[in-house]
Amino acid sequence: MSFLEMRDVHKRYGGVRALNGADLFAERGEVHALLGANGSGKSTMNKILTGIAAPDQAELRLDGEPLRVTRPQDAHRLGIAAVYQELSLIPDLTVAANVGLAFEATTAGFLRPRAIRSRAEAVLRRFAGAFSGDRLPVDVPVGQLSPGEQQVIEICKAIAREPRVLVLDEATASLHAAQVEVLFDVVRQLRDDGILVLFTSHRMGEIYALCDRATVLRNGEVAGAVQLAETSEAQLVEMMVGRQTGVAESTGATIPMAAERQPVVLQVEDVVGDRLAGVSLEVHAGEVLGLGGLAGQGQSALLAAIFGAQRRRSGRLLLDGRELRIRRPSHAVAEGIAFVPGNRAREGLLPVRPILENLTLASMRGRAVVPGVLSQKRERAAADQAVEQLRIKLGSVNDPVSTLSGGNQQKVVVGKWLLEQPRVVLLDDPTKGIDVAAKDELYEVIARLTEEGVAVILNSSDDEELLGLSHRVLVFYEGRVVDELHRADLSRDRLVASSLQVVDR
Amino acid sequence: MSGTQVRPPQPDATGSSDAGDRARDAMAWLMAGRLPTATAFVLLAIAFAINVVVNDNFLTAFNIRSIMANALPLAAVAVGQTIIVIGRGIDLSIGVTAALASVVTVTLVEPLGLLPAMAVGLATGAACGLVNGVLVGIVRLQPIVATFATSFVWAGLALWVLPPAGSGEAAPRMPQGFTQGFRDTTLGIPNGAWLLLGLVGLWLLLKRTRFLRHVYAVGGDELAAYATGVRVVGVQVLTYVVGGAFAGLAAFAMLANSGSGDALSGGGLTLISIAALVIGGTRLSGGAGGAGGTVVGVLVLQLLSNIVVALRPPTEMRQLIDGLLVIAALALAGLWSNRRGGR
Amino acid sequence: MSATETRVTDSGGRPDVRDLLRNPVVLAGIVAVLLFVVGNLLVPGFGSYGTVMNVLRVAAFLGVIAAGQTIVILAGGEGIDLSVGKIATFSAIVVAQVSGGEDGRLLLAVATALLFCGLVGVVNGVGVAYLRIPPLVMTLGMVAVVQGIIRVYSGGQPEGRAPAALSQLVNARTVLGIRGSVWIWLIIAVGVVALLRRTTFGRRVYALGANRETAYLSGINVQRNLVLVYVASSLFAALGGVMLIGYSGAASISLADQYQLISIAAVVIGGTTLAGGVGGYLGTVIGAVVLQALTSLLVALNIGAAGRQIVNGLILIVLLSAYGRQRRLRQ
Amino acid sequence: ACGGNGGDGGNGGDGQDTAGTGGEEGGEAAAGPFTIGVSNGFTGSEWRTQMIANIEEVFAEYEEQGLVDELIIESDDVDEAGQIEQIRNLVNQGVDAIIINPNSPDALNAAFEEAAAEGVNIYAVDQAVTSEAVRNIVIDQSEWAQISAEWLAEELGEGAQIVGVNGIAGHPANEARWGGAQEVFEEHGIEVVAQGNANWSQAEGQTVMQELLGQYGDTIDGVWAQDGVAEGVLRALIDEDRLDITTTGEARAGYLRLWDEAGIDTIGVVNPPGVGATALRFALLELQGESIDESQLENGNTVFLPLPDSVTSSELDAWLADVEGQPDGYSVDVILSEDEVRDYLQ
Ligand SMILES: Nc1ncnc2c1ncn2[C@@H]1O[C@H](COP(=O)(O)OP(=O)(O)OP(=O)(O)O)[C@@H](O)[C@H]1O
Ligand SMILES: Nc1ncnc2c1ncn2[C@@H]1O[C@H](COP(=O)(O)OP(=O)(O)OP(=O)(O)O)[C@@H](O)[C@H]1O
Ligand SMILES: [Mg+2]
Ligand SMILES: [Mg+2]
Repeated sequence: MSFLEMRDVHKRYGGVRALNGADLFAERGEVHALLGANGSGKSTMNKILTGIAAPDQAELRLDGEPLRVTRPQDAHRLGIAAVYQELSLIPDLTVAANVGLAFEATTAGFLRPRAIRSRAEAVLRRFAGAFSGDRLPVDVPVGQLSPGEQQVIEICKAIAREPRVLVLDEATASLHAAQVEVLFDVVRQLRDDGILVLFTSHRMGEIYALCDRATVLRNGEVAGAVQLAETSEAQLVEMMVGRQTGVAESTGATIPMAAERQPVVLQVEDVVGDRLAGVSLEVHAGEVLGLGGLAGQGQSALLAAIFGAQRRRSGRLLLDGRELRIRRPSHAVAEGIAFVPGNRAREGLLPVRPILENLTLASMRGRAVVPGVLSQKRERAAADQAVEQLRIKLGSVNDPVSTLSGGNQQKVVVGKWLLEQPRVVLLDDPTKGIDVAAKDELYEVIARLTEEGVAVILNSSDDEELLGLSHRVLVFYEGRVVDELHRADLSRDRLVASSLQVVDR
Repeated sequence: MSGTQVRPPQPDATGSSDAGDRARDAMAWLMAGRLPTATAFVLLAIAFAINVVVNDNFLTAFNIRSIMANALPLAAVAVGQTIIVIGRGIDLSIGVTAALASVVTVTLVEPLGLLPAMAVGLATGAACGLVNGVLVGIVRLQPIVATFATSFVWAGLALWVLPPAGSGEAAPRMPQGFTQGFRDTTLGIPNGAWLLLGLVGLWLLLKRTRFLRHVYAVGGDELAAYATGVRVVGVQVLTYVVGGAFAGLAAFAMLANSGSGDALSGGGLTLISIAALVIGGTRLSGGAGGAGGTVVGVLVLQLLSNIVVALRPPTEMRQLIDGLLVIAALALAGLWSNRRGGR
Repeated sequence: MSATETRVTDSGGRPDVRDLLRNPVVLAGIVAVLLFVVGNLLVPGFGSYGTVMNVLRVAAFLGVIAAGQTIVILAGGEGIDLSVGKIATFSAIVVAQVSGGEDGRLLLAVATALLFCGLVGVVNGVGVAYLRIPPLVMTLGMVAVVQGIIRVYSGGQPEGRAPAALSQLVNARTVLGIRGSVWIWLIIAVGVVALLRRTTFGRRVYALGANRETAYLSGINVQRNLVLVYVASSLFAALGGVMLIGYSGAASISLADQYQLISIAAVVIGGTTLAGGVGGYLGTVIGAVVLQALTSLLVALNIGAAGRQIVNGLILIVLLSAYGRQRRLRQ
Repeated sequence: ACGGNGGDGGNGGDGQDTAGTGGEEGGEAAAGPFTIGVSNGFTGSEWRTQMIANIEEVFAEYEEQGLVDELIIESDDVDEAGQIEQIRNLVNQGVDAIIINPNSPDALNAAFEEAAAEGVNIYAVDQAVTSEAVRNIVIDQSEWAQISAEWLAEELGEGAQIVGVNGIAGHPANEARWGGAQEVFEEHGIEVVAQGNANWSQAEGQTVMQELLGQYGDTIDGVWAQDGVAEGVLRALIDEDRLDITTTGEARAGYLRLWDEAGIDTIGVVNPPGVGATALRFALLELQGESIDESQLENGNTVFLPLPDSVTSSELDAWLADVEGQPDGYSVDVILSEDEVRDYLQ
């Protein structure tokens, strides 16, 4: 008998079968990986455990007792806490209020702010290394933190409940390596305290670094439950996608070299703005320029500033040597610049609208039959093309995009720019939450873009990806470029050393 | 790739960063709902100053008492509306709820006595809120239309409780002391002002409760709050109940002003209450704001109309000027606030 | 139908009956029919062809005014236009005063009305998009402003009346007793549905409503399109006003005020959500018919004032409960 | 906003026979020039516009005599909380008398007493109020309704069936009128099969009539319609080609013209917006030290003004000439002269 047993779990969403008799068995004091391709049902499994989703059929047991969760409060009462794939923070409440939400210290219904604050501070202190600045942001409204810091708060919130079972659903997707390491230290400690951690991630490295055993889902069914020490990465991937792939080695291998000999496409000169203290760079046609460094050093801010989504206080942008006047994203789009933002739910999707409209949004103007008038046939053809190119798993392009799994949603966000035939592509963590196989497809897309002479700027929280894809990496620190690493001398150690070099100065 | 061997970054403790942090905290403190309220206070000061200049009768005892007495029904309704709006709701029936509560109270004064009648009136307001809350929280109707629909029901009930006079019998009235007390002063300050302060005090008390914290959470992100374990439905229902109870308080202020009830009264308060809370810095999309600002917003509106009265524009220009002034106040109130949604 | 309105199961492309029943437009249609059937039981003759035609004829005014309301609500951001009723009144008065009742000046009068109402829309749009005033209070403020303009312009006593040609157009009896106003509505409805589904503007409206941030980052000029949305709303309200003056002959200074809130109800009953991004005009068309039928039924039922209000509210609640409901929290 | 397109008026209040009100608001003579305030809580009707225009006109007359110096008009769409505010604003601006078209018969009483305590005379027009601190200068709405009801009953004869098209449900004037009309119908054995509320809006009057025709078109012989909706009712009858149904009318320019075009027989009972201006005359005479003859007051505080002659088909041409050049919304009007007003004084 296992500590946590989930047997024969079924769940349908309308016509989509998310789970079809999946099982999960996990023990106290282990970090158990829940793996699978995008849309295989991992999040659904987690949500059923925490009471957010109602299973059509399931048999759940915790510690020998039948587990009845019909709403999140039940789960909390039973000691189950979760970090969901989509954040569940209230932006306007302070960090302390968020961490304490729904189990506040009170007397006669009145809050005890000091108790609430100190409880939050205690948890945050465990993650001290994950925040920028030297003070814990306990009293700051959560909405003002960077995406990575928000993710950490989300984790703090779950841990503050002192759970018996901690669910981490892609909790590392927007974390940088250093932040991940802090998290892992905490998780290992929890594990040693006898807590069960269910861990879902698409980063293979993390899984091997942290987990003991894994349950692999495929199309809502269990494809296998394995000891990780005895299973190779290739075997795991095969279980997930059901075919042989060379994923592990392929990252970046297809990106063509020698890009720097081609002409410069985009020049950024001394851009100053929020979190940017003067950044200059050049990208060549067919080049992938990586942005590296610690979390929150202005990489995302730079992409947003180039795209006109964030104000520039000074600095110039030149495309093919011609100065651009980009004050808002529509100007950038008109110049052939594409931007895949880092937060897909908030910035990348029209959740209630059909997949088709999401895919064609940025490019519909060019396809209009008469200015302003759309042809259904052309729209459909364009959408189908993107679906095929990125192998988006869907029922119908007319379904709301919110019904897709996280990874497939991310593909839609990327796909909308492929129809636009851009000159410059700005990617902010484009593979966040994408499974290994799909990542590969996306890498191929990036390779194809470079072959066509498109200039790509890539910010990624995943160092492997950055190393594998980039021709050059610019290392950021406090809103400045502090180092430039070329393909030839690009290695993990160099990157890490360079990111931390400020310590030596 | 399993060998992630990066040291956690060392936060550098230079002096400049410290100052930066303090500035960031100060900014955060202001943006956490306080800046919009500060804006409302600035507007209040401006409106006050203009009044002093243009209105000779502004600082007379009668006028100050009038302003307070006029403001009170709207303020009570607007505080209730604010709580509902913070929870990402809205109550288009709140003015009519006040009307229903007022006619219930006034008709019961004679048979039951003042205090029991007021208790029933308050309960009537809360009960209307309960129905709204159930429709929004449990039946999950969209607040604007659900409360639009119930406003008809409350209006019908009010007409039924107190049909318009005309049949020759005397309309029920509030006791003389009730209306008189409203106009008196205590310690040199009009009782209306004391009651207004009481309203703010009530809000400050509520704001310290767990309930209101959860109202903010539900208004900020309903699904996130649900996932975190907030009893979203219960919170929503209770928000409307509390809002309805404030409408009950507004009913007392209306009765104190008028001395007797009227089934067709109060409806006008609904939409103005929303304007007041927006000026006071509460966001209509929920999750931010507060009733302190709302009360300031009510006073701003009151003083603006006082200015127009004093300036005596041609009659036919009056509504035009009123409308433009309200829009100007709304725009100014938004200028310094971080209203989200929409670029 | 827009994509979400005709969601079919992926199991073969044939619309499932249960899915159809979940479609707000279909549901609203069923309710409309039910209302006439039940009405006929309560008041014999209520379901007659003549009554239905009469309801449609008057529903046309609400329907046209609610077209703009639909667009505003679809564009999200708590979008709502409380000024449509007043703008329609303004438009009617402009038509009456400018035309002076002469057919020859009809086109000039209508153009003038559309121009000035369009300007009101611009102000609404600028307030919402650039000054960031929440739509509800912005358009509420404009109610007072437009009322003020009406008083200044008409002196509180509008002169002139509807040109005979306009009255004939709106009230004409055509085949099967269908009135002119219904045909006008039909043409406008086809236009609005096409606008929302087949044009880049329509797509942008939905995008603005679904997620403004995404729309912005996808290269849509959010502010400019928002202004257009409010202009569209004012223009449809103005058209409704033109039709109303044709119907009632003389302009009065509160002619169309009643449409302020009921136009929102028509949109919501038609399955458009106030959060924006979901819904369409077809639903609003049915919503307008449902609400007009309800009004007629209440007149026909002949109950006292208090009772009528209560029944009106209760039926509205029942209608909304049938399909105006939001998603449940638990999936 | 409440109030309606025109015919909102008041009933005589609560029949309590309260003796002399004397005291604060009449009596003592003061030297001019006086300041006059006007409070109007509803702007969405032409009738109200005309009422205010009349007041301004008569005020100008007195201004020339140097008797008054300022006219402060508070006119907006407000409920009675808003109207209480209007009253307080006027008092604060130092007016000597207030002419008010009240939104409620009872709910302003406390504000009236407050104003009276500040030495302000108050005159309610159109709609009577119950406060003893106020003089009501109104027409008797019930009597107003009964004139056209009598006419209709006589036209149709016993046993006829009719429908009523009214103003705002629950509005005191509406209830007083409909109550008065129903009495007449009962007396004459006329059956009222249904009534609809058209909120004193012509467009709504047209729709309501259309709906009533749909249901009861085959059975009814007549329609009793209030002013503010009668033109809409007539339009519906013309549109449906049912001029065989007899309807009552209204004394407004637009209606008179349509009446002429349609060539029907009907009646238009006058409800003069000039009542506001008439009240202004009362106000100034009382401010100058005269006071109302108590014996002329009904219910202790109400002066019922005589109803002017109604418009009838036989004299339609003369009336049409009278309203020549006036907008459609113009109501046939009467303002009492100062001499006529003196008849009510001691
Ligand atoms: N709310 C929903 N409505 C409709 N379909 C849904 C919903 N949530 C999930 N699904 C579908 O259920 C399936 C499983 O989704 P789930 O989110 O569990 O996948 P996942 O394994 O977490 O994928 P990812 O790695 O991309 O996060 C997918 O096909 C998805 O489209
Ligand atoms: N503390 C903060 N206060 C205000 N805005 C912030 C803050 N942190 C980040 N942002 C905003 O969020 C965006 C991301 O910032 P940045 O580029 O520094 O982060 P990043 O490198 O992507 O880090 P992360 O990995 O945490 O996402 C930028 O648009 C920035 O303006
Ligand atoms: Mg997932
Ligand atoms: Mg980032």
